Amino acid sequence: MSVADTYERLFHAALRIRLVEERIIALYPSDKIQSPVHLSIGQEAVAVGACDALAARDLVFGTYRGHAFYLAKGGNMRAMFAELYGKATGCGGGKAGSMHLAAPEVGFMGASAVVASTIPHAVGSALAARHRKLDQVALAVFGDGATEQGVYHESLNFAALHRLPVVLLCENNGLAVHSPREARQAFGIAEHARGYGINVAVCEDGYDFMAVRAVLADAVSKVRTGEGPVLVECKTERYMEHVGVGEDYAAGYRSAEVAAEWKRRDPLCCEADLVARWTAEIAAEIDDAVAFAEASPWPSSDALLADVA
Amino acid sequence: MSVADTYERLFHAALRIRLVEERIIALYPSDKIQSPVHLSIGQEAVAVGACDALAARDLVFGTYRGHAFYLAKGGNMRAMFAELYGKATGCGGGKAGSMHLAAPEVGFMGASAVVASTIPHAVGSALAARHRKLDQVALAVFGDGATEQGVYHESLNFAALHRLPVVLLCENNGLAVHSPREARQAFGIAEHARGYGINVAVCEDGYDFMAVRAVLADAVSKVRTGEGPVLVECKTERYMEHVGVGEDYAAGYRSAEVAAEWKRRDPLCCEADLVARWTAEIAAEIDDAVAFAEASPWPSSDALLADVA
Amino acid sequence: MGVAHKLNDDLGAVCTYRDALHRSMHDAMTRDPNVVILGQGVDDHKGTFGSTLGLAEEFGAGRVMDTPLAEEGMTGIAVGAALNGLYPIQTHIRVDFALLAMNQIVNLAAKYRYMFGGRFEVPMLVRMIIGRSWGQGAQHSQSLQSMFAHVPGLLVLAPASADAILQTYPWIIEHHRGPVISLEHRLLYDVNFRVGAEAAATGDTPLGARVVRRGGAATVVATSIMVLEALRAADHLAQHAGIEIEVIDLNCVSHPDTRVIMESVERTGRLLVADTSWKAYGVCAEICRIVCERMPMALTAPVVTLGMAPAPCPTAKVLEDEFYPNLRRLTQELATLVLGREGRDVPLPDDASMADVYKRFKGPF
Amino acid sequence: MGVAHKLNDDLGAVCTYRDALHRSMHDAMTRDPNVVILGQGVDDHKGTFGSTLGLAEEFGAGRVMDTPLAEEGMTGIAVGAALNGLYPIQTHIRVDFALLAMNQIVNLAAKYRYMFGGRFEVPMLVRMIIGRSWGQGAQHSQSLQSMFAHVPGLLVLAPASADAILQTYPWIIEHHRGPVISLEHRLLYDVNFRVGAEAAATGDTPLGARVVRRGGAATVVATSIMVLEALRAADHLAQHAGIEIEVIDLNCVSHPDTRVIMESVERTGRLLVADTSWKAYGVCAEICRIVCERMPMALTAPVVTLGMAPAPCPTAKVLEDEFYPNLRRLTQELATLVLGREGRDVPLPDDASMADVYKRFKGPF
Ligand SMILES: Cc1ncc(C[n+]2csc(CCOP(=O)(O)OP(=O)(O)O)c2C)c(N)n1
Ligand SMILES: Cc1ncc(C[n+]2csc(CCOP(=O)(O)OP(=O)(O)O)c2C)c(N)n1
Ligand SMILES: [Mg+2]
Ligand SMILES: [Mg+2]
Repeated sequence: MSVADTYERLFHAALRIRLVEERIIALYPSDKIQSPVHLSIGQEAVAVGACDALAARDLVFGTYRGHAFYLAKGGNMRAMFAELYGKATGCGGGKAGSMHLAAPEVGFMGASAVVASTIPHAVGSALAARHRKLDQVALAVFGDGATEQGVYHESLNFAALHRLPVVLLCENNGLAVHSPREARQAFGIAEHARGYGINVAVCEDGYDFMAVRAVLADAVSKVRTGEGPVLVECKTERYMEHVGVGEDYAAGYRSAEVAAEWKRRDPLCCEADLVARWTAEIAAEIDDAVAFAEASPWPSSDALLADVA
Repeated sequence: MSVADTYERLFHAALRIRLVEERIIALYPSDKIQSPVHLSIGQEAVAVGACDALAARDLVFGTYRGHAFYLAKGGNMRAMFAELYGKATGCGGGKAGSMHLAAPEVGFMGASAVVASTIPHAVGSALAARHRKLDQVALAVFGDGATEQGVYHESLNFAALHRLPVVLLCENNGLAVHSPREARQAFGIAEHARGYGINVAVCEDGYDFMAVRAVLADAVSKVRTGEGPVLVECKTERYMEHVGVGEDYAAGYRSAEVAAEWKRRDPLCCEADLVARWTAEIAAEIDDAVAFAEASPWPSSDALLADVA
Repeated sequence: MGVAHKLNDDLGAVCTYRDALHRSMHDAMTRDPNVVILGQGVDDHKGTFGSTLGLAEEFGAGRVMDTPLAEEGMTGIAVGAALNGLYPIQTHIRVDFALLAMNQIVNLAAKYRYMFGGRFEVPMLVRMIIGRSWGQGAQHSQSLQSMFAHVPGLLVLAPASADAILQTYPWIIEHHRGPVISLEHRLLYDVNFRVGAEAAATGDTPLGARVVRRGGAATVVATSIMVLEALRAADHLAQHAGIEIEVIDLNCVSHPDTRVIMESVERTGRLLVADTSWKAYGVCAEICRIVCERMPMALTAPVVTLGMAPAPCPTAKVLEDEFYPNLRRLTQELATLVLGREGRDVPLPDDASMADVYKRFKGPF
Repeated sequence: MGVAHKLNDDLGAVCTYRDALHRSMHDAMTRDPNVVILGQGVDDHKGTFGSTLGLAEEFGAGRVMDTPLAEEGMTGIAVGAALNGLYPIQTHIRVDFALLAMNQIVNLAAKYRYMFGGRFEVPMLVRMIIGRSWGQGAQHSQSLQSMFAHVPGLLVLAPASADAILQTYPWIIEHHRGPVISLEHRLLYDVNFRVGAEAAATGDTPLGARVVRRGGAATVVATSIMVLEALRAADHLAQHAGIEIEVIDLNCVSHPDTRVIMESVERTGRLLVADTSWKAYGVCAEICRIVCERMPMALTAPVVTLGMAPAPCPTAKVLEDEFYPNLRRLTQELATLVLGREGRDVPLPDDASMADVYKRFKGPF
């Protein structure tokens, strides 16, 4: 496949995520989505580039900011909207909501709302993959804030010690809720990971899915051939507020200029022609998914006590 | 004070600790000490060198392997033996036992039997010292195994971020219970700490209290003048089994040769004349402390529910 | 004393739970320069749901410190700070995250004083917010008071009103020399309370239970937001069935006020326990233990217990509505407890959603 | 079925709790190549108090893995491994250290299945050893079953005998698709039991309670090592006072067998609960809830509860002896429960220290 084809495929995937989240913004005031949403708008390229570098059998372990990775890994859009609506047909039967999307059938292994808590899952899953000789890579995605948690250190150490087939992908948007990294971290994420003997790659242009894809493809191939874990740090930018569907540049905790600069380079913001080419088609898909969610039944009372233990 | 004087002072202090622990070994079969003991024999120089580099007002946060630091920081020997005997006159009134020695009056701020759990206490205490303008350094002592815990990462990050006056002192005896570092750690302790921008010093000759003292004196002075935390890694060797009073080279998890090599350089093993000079005097002090413990009353029943909350 | 005084000044004034929190934070900082607040985002423009807003500006970043994401480490740091003369107030915007700090809370903070024979003190307050509101799901809505209350050495509170906060927080920060865990309920933050209207706790400290409504037909022991529900249910039953229910706000979960509970249960013979958490090994169980060890023969009917369904919290609103015990169920259970089968005929409160009511709720105490 | 069969073969054979553990580990590893053991020192010459000895040699380091000191991380790694087809058995040589893993246990393992609408399963066994023995102190001796049992999604066991292990572990590892927490008691490891002698659990699974002694004078519900104490007390009272006590081994703490408990309590009217942990919010409280919600009127006397003193565990033996409920106190309390004041005249067991007795103890079941 040509570079141009790849570019278009990834652009389409990224645009699809953005339009889904823009639809969520539009729907949110109706209170039909009754759970907190953490939008990835601005960060789509990371999910799209990363998942494109994975094989279908590889596994992704996500976070509450999970729409982008769910879709990029191939999660069903109808099941996602139904989940946001709290419907029985949702990917979690309505029990999950936006923060706990999962699609095990395509290797999206769930998302946790406790920061950093799925990182060891990816490591453990890689341990199982090796044990079961699955030729499978696990990818943990997490934010910059997650690297402050003790379990991050524990996970890196174990993964490196046993040279497990896991990619540690940090979406570094420079913020944990409203706190800048300087208020939280004494270490550089990449340098720190090197301290474990972990291979490291940094992608400064996290808006550029092609760049992300290239870095990840290299990382995944190293991991797959048994070189041990790789940590990839992608610089990125979240355009919306931490949780919810608004913008909050006015709150003063970060700079609108930096965001504007980022947007000037973000293909989804610049390439009007490609956006125009696919918007209608994607909008129709979204319409269908939303209609599916609307038409779907609520979970039955039985569900309340089902699947507990 | 001359180097020779310092040497003798430290030798005396180290010998005192060794003789105390040898007495514990002798007493143990009598079942008068009814709690687990983790001996520091072989590691005394670290405690002695480190505490000598501290000011009296500085604070030490210890571990279950705490006899050496308790004594080196100036803890009362009678109160220690009484504590091991479970007596009311013990430093913890009999509630603490060997694993939880404390002597706040001389800045030994307690010891925990949960690995790594007092490291953040030292960091927090340094935060308080700065806040209260105390010109006081906090020292956290911990084993090599402790560096695997998540809280170690969290503590290093916070200490470095706020440039707190804390010394992080790792007694690296290469073992966690019976596990060698290679089975547990992918990182080098010193290199890893540098990843937080922490100043690091390594002392390869942990049997040599003068060397330890020199490294610590430098670290403490840097910390005191506001350069932020320093991590000191001291290589050392535990001669006895992990817990209990026996030797266990026969168990096969480590090499008796390495230990023998270490002992060949350990002043307490080589300098027969200095040992001979002070043994009787120290033995008398120990006799007195043991007699004190023997003669002391048991805690009263009231103590059971005292000081709970 | 000072507190009671102050409250009298405010008697009748309306104040939200959030305002009460903010005021107690502000007053503690003002009174003692060694009080510091440590928590994620405590200095941001949201200010811990408003409860720490503006404090960083007023008292400086050195006293109102944003922290890394490191619950275990930061709790240990707070313990260390407390050991060296500070009074740390730590915040968790969800109780759930405090599970990461269980070791420092249970193995260290709770035991430090006892373990060393009384030679150390760890005075500190850990504020944990119960995140319940729509769609918070399994990991952002738990109500874990029972786990903490099981552990000797911890004082565990579940303040149910602005008064409970204004009475207990200043007292604790000034007088209590050990670690305190307080579970604040997110849904109460916006509720208006009339200050000074609540019956004060009996006993020497403000920690005791509060009889917030008198009645002889049955005793309700409730915690946190369930106190509001119980009061609404009691009012409803008084109006529609002429039944007078006694409602006790437990307030301190770790040291339940057995005297107040037993006096009431022995009088009414009927007990309903309404807690915000799971029933098994929870407040529902503990209150049953209190009665069973003392005078189970005083009970004329089985005890009714209300708590979350025995499952993680589902996200979908329809399931969530069944997951949490609501006003209707509480009213129904109480009516049946008192009237037996005839209780089923008592008209129940209408459909207005609980959350809606809370937002407009003006507390009767 | 297979299990029952096997047990019959061994009927009457003597086996320690440790042997039962070792055998169940060995059998599980043999049966399923995806069973792995993860824990600190599982491959060393002590082998988790003997329970994993030799397994690394037999099954390889890839299946019996020593781990770093990283309880939270390793629990998360076990969860991830379980999500991807392994059956991890994780070990903690002290329950106390599992507090570091509370987030992974409570927020992740317990909720993973439910939170995603049943799309994942986390089959795993976490073995936690209650460290009680002399001088273990506040941080190495806790018995935290109640904290786990409070949380829906966890199956929590406190096996009291070799039979309990031989019956439950294989069944759980083969059939239960969720996380199991098992609290093994260190003092039981050396105790000899006659295999197959214990009454099997009633019900479809081996998880139910076991009536280990029949009697009509009072019901004792006991957990873990307190089952042995209760049996000794019951034997003593039968011999010295002609009183027949019924003893129930609770076995599964998270899903108590209410049928067996209520049947007994309704018959005897008298209940004593003996647990290894603190009473508040513990098993003592939970059993009281079970009775209170169903038939408190069946009680003819207040319930007696025995557990650790409400304090951290002190180290000194003299205090420790008062901290733990012992055979004498249990016997005394039972005698008084059944006979009232006259119970004080019943002769009590002699001074032999509990621990000594345990070491030589040959279980009656
Ligand atoms: C253990 C834990 N602590 C705190 C929180 C509250 N919280 C939710 S998201 C978040 C910030 C996380 O930042 P980062 O990891 O960089 O991810 P981002 O939101 O930027 O994608 C915080 C503090 C949480 N969910 N879990
Ligand atoms: C959190 C925790 N996990 C496990 C243990 C059991 N344990 C006690 S000491 C120890 C080894 C610690 O090794 P290290 O930190 O190097 O100290 P050393 O004993 O060598 O001085 C372990 C695993 C513990 N006490 N705490
Ligand atoms: Mg971020
Ligand atoms: Mg070591």
